[in-house]
Amino acid sequence: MESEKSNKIKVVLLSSIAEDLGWNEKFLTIEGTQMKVFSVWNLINSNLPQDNIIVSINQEITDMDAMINPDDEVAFMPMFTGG
Amino acid sequence: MESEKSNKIKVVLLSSIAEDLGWNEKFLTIEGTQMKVFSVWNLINSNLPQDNIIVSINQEITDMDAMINPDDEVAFMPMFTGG
Amino acid sequence: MRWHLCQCLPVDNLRIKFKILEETFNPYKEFELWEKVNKNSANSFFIGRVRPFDQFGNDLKKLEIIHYKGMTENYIKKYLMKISEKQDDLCIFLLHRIGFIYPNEPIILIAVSANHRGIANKYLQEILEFTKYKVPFWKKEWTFKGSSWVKKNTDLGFEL
Amino acid sequence: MRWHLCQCLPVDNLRIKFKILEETFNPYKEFELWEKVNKNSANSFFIGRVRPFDQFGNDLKKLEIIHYKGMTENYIKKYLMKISEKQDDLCIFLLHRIGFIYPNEPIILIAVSANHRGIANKYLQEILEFTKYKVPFWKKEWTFKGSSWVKKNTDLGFEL
Repeated sequence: MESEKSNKIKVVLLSSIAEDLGWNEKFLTIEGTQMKVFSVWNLINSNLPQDNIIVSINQEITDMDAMINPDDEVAFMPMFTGG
Repeated sequence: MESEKSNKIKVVLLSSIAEDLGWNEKFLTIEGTQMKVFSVWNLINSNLPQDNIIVSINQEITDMDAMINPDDEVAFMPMFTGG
Repeated sequence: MRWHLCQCLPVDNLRIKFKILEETFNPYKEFELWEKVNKNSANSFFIGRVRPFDQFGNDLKKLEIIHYKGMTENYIKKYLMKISEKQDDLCIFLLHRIGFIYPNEPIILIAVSANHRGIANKYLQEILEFTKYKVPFWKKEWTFKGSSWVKKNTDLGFEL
Repeated sequence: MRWHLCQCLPVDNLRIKFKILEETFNPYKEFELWEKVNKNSANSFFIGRVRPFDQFGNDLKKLEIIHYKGMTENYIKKYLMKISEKQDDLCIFLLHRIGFIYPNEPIILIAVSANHRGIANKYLQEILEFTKYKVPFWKKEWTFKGSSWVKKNTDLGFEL
């Protein structure tokens, strides 16, 4: 049974992606119970190249095809350059 | 022209070889102008196995077939175990 | 073999110590403190320091490192726990800076001890590559003209 | 690249420092002193300490290391000079004990710095293997029952 109420996810941007889009985190309301990471990426941004973007759901690295549930935290980040 | 006077070489033993033979260094008088390292080894010792013995002439590693000249320093040592 | 029991400072009772630091540190003091409680015979250490130049060769004012709070710590912890299970004598110590770091200040410290030199060196290098490529850290270089994110890690300096 | 100029303590004006020591030393103080004059970004260190057991598993009283005075120094020096010529940013520091060394005291210290971590780690390991297998040093283990020469070096701890 589909719930009619809208649901929130937290979107986190890091490093150059946060700087390019001008924000660090945002709560988004998603329709239905799930959506693909890729759909969130499209929702927040239509210009940045998708190559070499690392994505995580609830701080676990995953890919653009993974599904996000309500209350999840999804993050988009560039390649790591630490150490 | 062969010289009739005898010539001296210095023989150095190291580590377990010095301990096995009971001395650290000795001057030996050699007949003629040259002799093989192997001959010196035989001269000083007839019991120790020759395997894995490192030899040097004037502190440069060489082998049992190398020739020793008067005033040279020849040394016999076991495998290195430093570091 | 009695000396397999390592007395490292424990994190969750393991032979692991790591920390993400917002302030600079003295790596020698850290090594000394760490090795005091660690009786292994082979001890390998690494210190990475900030180069005084940026990726384009300009004078560097400072380096900035950011992390993804929570995720970064968890990734390091899980990885170090996995490594420490491979050898029961391994002790691991990792410090990584975040925030602003000035030329020649340390960014990263790694210490690994074991009963064999090969083991200590091998895992030190694995941990170093891991922190460069698999952990959420990002570097931004500040010069006297502006700033830019580092796009690519420095290489090993030779072909493998 | 200006940071290729290394300011190591010079031996014969080279980027090499080494010494054979008859007394114990504090490796952290040595590292600190060495790195102060050395502005490379990648710094690899190794400390080898005396195990508290001999090769047969008995309690060790002390380790004795002897060298072939003159030859040992020359072999190390020639080798380190050859290594330092391979990379113009390499700085190398080597200390090796001789005489009596007690459990947990340092036998060997190696420090190598370069502009790339891979280079520093690679040459540190090469120098360590070199001092184990190619330099005239010999170890004798003293227990409370007697003494015996070490016949074979400890292995790396894993198969290459």
